[in-house]
Amino acid sequence: MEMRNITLRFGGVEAIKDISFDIREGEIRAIIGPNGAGKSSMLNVISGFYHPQEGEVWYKGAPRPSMKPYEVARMGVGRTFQNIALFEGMTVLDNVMTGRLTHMKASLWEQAIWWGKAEREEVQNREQVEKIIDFLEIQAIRKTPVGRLPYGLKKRVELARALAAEPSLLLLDEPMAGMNVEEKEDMSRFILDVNDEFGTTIALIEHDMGVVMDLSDRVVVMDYGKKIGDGTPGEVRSNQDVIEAYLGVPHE
Amino acid sequence: MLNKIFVAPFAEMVEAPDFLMQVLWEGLVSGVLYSLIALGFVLIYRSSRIFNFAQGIMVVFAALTLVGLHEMGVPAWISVVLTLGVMFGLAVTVERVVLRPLVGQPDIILFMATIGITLFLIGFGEIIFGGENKQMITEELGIPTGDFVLEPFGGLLILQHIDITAVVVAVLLVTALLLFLNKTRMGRAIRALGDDHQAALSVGISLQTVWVLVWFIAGIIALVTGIAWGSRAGVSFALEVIAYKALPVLMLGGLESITGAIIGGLMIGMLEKMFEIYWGGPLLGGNTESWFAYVLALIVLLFRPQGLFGEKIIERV
Amino acid sequence: MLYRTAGQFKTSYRTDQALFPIRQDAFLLGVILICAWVVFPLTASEFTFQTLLTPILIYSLAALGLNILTGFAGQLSLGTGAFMGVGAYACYKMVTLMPWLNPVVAILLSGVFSAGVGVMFGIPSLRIKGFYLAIATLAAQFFLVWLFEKWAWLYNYNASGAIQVPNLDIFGLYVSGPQASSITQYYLVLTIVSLLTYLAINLTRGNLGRTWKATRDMDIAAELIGINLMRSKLTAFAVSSYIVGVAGALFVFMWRGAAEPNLFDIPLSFRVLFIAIIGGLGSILGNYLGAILIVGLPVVLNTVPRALGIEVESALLEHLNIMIVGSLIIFFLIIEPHGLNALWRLIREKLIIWPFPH
Amino acid sequence: MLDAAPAESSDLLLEVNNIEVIYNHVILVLKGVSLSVPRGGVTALLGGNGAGKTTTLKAISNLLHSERGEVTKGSIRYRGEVVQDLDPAKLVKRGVIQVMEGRHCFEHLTVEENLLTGAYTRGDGKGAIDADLEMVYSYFPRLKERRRSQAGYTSGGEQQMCAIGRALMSRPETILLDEPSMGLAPQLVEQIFEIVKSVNEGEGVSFLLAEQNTNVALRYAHYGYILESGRVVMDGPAAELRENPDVKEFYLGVGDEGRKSFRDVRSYRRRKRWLS
Amino acid sequence: EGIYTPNLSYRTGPFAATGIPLMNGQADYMAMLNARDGGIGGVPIDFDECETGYSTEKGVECYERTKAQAVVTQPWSTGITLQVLPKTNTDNIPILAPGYGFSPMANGKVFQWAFNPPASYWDAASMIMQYIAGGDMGSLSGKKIVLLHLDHPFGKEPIPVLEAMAAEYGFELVPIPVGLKEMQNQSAQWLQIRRERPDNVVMWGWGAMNAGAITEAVKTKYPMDQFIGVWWAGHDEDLKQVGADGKGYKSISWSMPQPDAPVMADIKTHVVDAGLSQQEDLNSVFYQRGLVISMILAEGIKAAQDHFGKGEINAEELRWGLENLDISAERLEELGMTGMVPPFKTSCSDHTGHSGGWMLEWDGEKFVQASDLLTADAAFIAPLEEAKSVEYAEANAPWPVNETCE
Ligand SMILES: Nc1ncnc2c1ncn2[C@@H]1O[C@H](COP(=O)(O)OP(=O)(O)OP(=O)(O)O)[C@@H](O)[C@H]1O
Ligand SMILES: Nc1ncnc2c1ncn2[C@@H]1O[C@H](COP(=O)(O)OP(=O)(O)OP(=O)(O)O)[C@@H](O)[C@H]1O
Ligand SMILES: [Mg+2]
Ligand SMILES: [Mg+2]
Repeated sequence: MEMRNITLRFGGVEAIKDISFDIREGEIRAIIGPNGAGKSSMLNVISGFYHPQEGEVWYKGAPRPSMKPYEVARMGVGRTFQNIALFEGMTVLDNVMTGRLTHMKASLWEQAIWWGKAEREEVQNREQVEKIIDFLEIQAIRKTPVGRLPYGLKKRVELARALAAEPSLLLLDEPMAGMNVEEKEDMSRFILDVNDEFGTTIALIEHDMGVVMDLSDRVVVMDYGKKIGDGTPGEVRSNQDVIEAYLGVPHE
Repeated sequence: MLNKIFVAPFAEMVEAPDFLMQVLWEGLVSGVLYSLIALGFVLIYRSSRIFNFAQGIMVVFAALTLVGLHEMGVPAWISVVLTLGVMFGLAVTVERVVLRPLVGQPDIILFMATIGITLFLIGFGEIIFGGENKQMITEELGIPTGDFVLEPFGGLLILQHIDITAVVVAVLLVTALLLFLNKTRMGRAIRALGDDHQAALSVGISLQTVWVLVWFIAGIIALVTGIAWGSRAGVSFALEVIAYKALPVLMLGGLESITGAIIGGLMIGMLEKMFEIYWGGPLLGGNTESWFAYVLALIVLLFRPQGLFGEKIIERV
Repeated sequence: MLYRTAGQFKTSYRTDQALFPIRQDAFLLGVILICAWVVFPLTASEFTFQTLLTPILIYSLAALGLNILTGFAGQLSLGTGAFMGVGAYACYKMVTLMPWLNPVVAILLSGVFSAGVGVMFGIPSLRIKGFYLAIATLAAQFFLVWLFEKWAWLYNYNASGAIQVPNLDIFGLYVSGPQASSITQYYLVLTIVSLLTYLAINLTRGNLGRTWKATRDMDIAAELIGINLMRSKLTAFAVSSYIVGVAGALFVFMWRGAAEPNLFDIPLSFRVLFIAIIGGLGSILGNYLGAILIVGLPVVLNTVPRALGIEVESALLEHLNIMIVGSLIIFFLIIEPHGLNALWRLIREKLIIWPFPH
Repeated sequence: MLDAAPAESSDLLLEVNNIEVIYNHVILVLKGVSLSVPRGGVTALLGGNGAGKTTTLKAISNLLHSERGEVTKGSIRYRGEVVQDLDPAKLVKRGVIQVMEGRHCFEHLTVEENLLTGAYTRGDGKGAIDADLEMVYSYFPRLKERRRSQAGYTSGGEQQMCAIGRALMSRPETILLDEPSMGLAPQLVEQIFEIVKSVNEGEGVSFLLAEQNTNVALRYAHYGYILESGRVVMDGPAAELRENPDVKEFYLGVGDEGRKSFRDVRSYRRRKRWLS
Repeated sequence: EGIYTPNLSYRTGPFAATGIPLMNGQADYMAMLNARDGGIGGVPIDFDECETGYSTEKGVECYERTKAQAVVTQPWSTGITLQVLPKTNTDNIPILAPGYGFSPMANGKVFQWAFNPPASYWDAASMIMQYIAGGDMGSLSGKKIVLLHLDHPFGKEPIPVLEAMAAEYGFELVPIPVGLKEMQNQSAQWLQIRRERPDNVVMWGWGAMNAGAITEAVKTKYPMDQFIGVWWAGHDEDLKQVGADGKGYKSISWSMPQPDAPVMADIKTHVVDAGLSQQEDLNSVFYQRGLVISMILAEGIKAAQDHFGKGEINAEELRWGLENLDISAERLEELGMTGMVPPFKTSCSDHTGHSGGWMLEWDGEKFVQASDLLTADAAFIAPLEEAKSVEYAEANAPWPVNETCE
């Protein structure tokens, strides 16, 4: 995945100004920057929700034509959202099952009569989903409507839904916002495991520097639409621009 | 056929400009009346995201109360004041009984509740006022009747005094409402409430006060509308269906927009009349007014999903 | 104790996904089915068939159709009445043009036409959302009713502009028209309604159902995780309108016997919407509960004073009726905005933990 | 287990006494929470996800009603007066205002209008309100830049500032702050807590803040409560809590041998000592 | 107990304004008979209302509710009539739809159970056209007649016969429909009328449509004396809206208020003074028409009682009674109702009676008689009735036809 000279405007606001960077297969790539820097917008560009006015998105070595978001998702780009976007009216299990829908092929009629293909498919996919549920340790809440879950669990369910699609590129928008250290530790472990076990490439936005520095292979730093830093965590941490714009005076 | 669609109507417009002017004027007047109902809708929608289906019946209810009180021997202007009192009572009741327990529910539930209110008011009103058609007390209220007959281009153009009055009143009402919403503390609170009632509660905006106020204003608008419509065709429960004319106006103009309600009303009023006269009647068997406004609104929405003046729907993830 | 779910373990995903995984539910369903298939028909009077049993079933089916669109896929529709009309007129044209056609086949086919029309009016839903979408369905509502009035071919150039259901038979047994008996019609309706309900349950719990619910709950997110919104919304419109169309055909052929265009106007749409909402959006069972309430209530209200020997003027009674129905709608919305179905679920949850309060 | 804070009762602004909250008639969320906020203090409410922090704050500010939740037991007093049946607006008039979790700005209003609605309950004239507006802008210069844009289009951080600014506009005595740091850049988090501190010290406003970010919260707070699944499991002065080994391990992520890297977290199941 | 004659009334809904005086008239006449004579032939009448609000659905419910005991069904709306019409064949209950319903119902051979005396809508159309023609149908040639009608089965009822007449006599017919939602705002229709410049406007209106049309006519200054309505468009209250401005408006009617008729005195003493009436204006056209409607039913019951020699007749016997109505001038005199309805007779094959009617004119305050008795052109209408009724029977085959009628 490679972003080339992306520029994105909303009316008068230039949310992203001429940014290029790449994401290598199998790495964990972090995007950081102050609030309103355009990080989420960048993810939205990658997943096809926003169409940049200028620039191109290259995917797997070729420029990606302009597509509908669902087509992008079907190409193997999964994501979670900054403000949780679960389907509130459904149970956890159903939510995660929606993640598998690109893998289900039974026709309307087959689903209506349920026998045969539809049922077989349902059971097979259920097994896949149960694996992910096990992996993320959310077995106990399988049948709970997501509307009733606390924030942290919702984030986990969102991750489960994204993983269910078996994406090759996973975009995570602030997966650990609103969590305490313990939960962040759990979440970090999941992210690392996903990366290790499935070899999934991950792009991650996060404000917790501890997490970013520890997990990511490389970091892009954005500030008001511009790229001000790119490199390994160590390089970025010592970059003066980055410190001024974002990190502030380090504590600890 | 093509001639009938593309040539003949325009030829007729040119040949009989006085008739065209009359058509436009009638459309304009109907449009103003549609707008008045739509205004009531907009106000309530803005403050609570409630799509108040009961606005139509409130018009009937207000007008019947006015006429009913007058029939009981109360002088016209005092009846107006008393009717306003009744509308205030209605606002308080609705707030207490319906809105307060339903706060925070999904839009469609509240919409359904307003249909419940509509049914209740129909039954209640018919018990009290009976189903007969009543005459609006136009003269008693000092509203001018009669007409101006003009002769532009040697033709004939009839302008009713009551229609002119309705137009003037509507303009005043809209101006007042716009000022109220945009320039006052209360107006800002109303708009805030529409966006996020939880947050509004948390900054200390009292839902009760705002809702009673808003429903009361909607009641005032209903009374004005009732007088205007009633002067044209009498007051009866059949008037309730005019709510259906206000819906497309709202959608076309944008649910939150006062300006939209006015422009939408005028557009729909004039265009539907022209369509019916020049195309619908001759070519389609007439009565196209029953759907034209909806189809027009639908077409506009296809290009602007939030209506002409509605607030842009913020879609972010 | 009666409703204890503990101890009912599932050992495979297949059994866990069975239609009624909980034993008590299956039992309850059995009782209801026996009532519907055996007890009611044996005991009901002509009046009960005509004013309660048959209409409740037909309205439930219409509400089920609407519920798929509004409750499951989240697309508000105020045009149900007109789509029922499309089904009814399509059925009428089919049986008059092809008198040899089996009436049941005709009824099931008539849904195809309303599905087509539904999809057409559903296309704007790709751009227009929420209450604004109501305009598209209202446009359908008013335009179609107007069309039923103006397009004389639809009612075979009848002088009155209304359609009259002919006497139709299956193997010599009249199933529609004045010659048909209420009980035959009831069984026919019950069969079709049961069948469509079964199919609808399967659709809503399967993959398509999840797609619809995702679209309803958050369409942007749905699209970003790979749901083709266009397909999702349009299939919802198609399936929903199909069911609604069949309900419309049943409405006229199995119950009313005749119909004027006006019958399909907005009050009918609202009625069905009431049923769906009072019953509970996004539920299947709710449609039946809602229909029982909305159809049964006025009948009961009309009968009660008479039965008690109280003389109430019929006009006053009617006014009171309207008032009571209006108040009850509000009342039910307040006690449980998510409908009777949710109320039932709450009772179930309480039963499970009974005798503990929580 | 420790009981409620040992502060003198005359100093107590807010007292929550053993409250129980049920959602939807069946879901019991708070199982007897007691806490108190002294005048002029910054009190932190800590705890993991779903512990019930938000619910506690909403119970105090009476916002539960519209979520079908209710307080079924216990009492809430503000300045000695029972407030749990008051409507939220009245509470704001008494000086308690909540900044809700997830910002909740008025999307279609401009930033400035958002701030002005904060002053809704005030009756002290336009001059005073304008002065406070300037004060808020001086705390949050970024808001001044974006004063004319619709709040719905501003970024998360800007919205958080807007929400806090809006609360300040009502000249409150107590602010209930729910997860102010969520989703904010580290620099901003510091900045917001600095503002909390200066408002607290400068204007004497008391704070009750619910936070996940224990580290920062304990640095700025005077007193802390730790909530776990609907119960207060620990409380004490912030400085003490910071030194508590359990808190260190579970909430600060600092083990015996200093801060662990997130990479090295092993997947063993830990148990909190007080739950076992 | 007594003879149960339910009325499917509509005192609510959009048509209530026209319904209420009619329902009052019907109820008061029966109350008067009960009070004065102890019913009919000594048997009290159980006159009951079942409210439909003009909705077909409610109407069918009322029909089902009442049919077990009722001797007659009085459906009132065209929609309900159409719906119950086929059912009456199997339920064997006569429908009595005086002056409304479905014009081909006149053919008693086909519609054995349906009655619409004393005149049908097609009669009305024929009488109106005769009145316009002034006796010479040839004079209609080249004229332009607008039919302003409700867009509803009721409103479309006269179209077939008017079209046939237009073809026969060479006038131009321009139907202009009024939608149910436009009843109160007919500016488009009246603009069209202004453009068409018709010689006459004929109105088939009901409920709120009438008041709407008349006010609009006044507004657009359409000459009132060229404006004629069907009998349901001749309601005093509608015209009072415009008062003197409505002077000259006409309405064909098969009934005529007679304030001084002896029956009115009986109504006053036995019903009004006894506090049993809800009616205020006893001289309104619709109220008195309601009285006549109940009289027709009462006469049918009486005929049946006399023929079968018993008091408690059943539905089937009432059918005979309604087929053998003989409302002669003498009988009207006996009833104290001279001049309230033209004399007429029904038979097995003629379920209408085709009584004819008078043109009423609004004089600014009330309706007054404006013509001698007009009668429909039976020769013109009969073939049409025959054709349409046969068509109906065919479409609804198997449809029982009464072959015993001559
Ligand atoms: N749909 C939109 N319309 C208009 N402006 C937008 C839209 N989406 C984002 N913006 C603007 O683009 C800028 C960048 O927003 P974005 O959400 O990408 O920030 P971010 O880096 O994710 O910040 P945060 O860390 O607070 O989430 C903001 O100023 C925002 O107001
Ligand atoms: N409206 C509701 N209906 C039902 N349950 C709810 C509702 N709101 C919250 N809950 C439940 O109450 C519990 C406490 O939630 P609360 O939001 O108070 O937690 P929190 O401590 O603020 O967590 P977080 O840090 O994630 O914000 C959770 O288990 C949640 O599932
Ligand atoms: Mg972001
Ligand atoms: Mg919280």
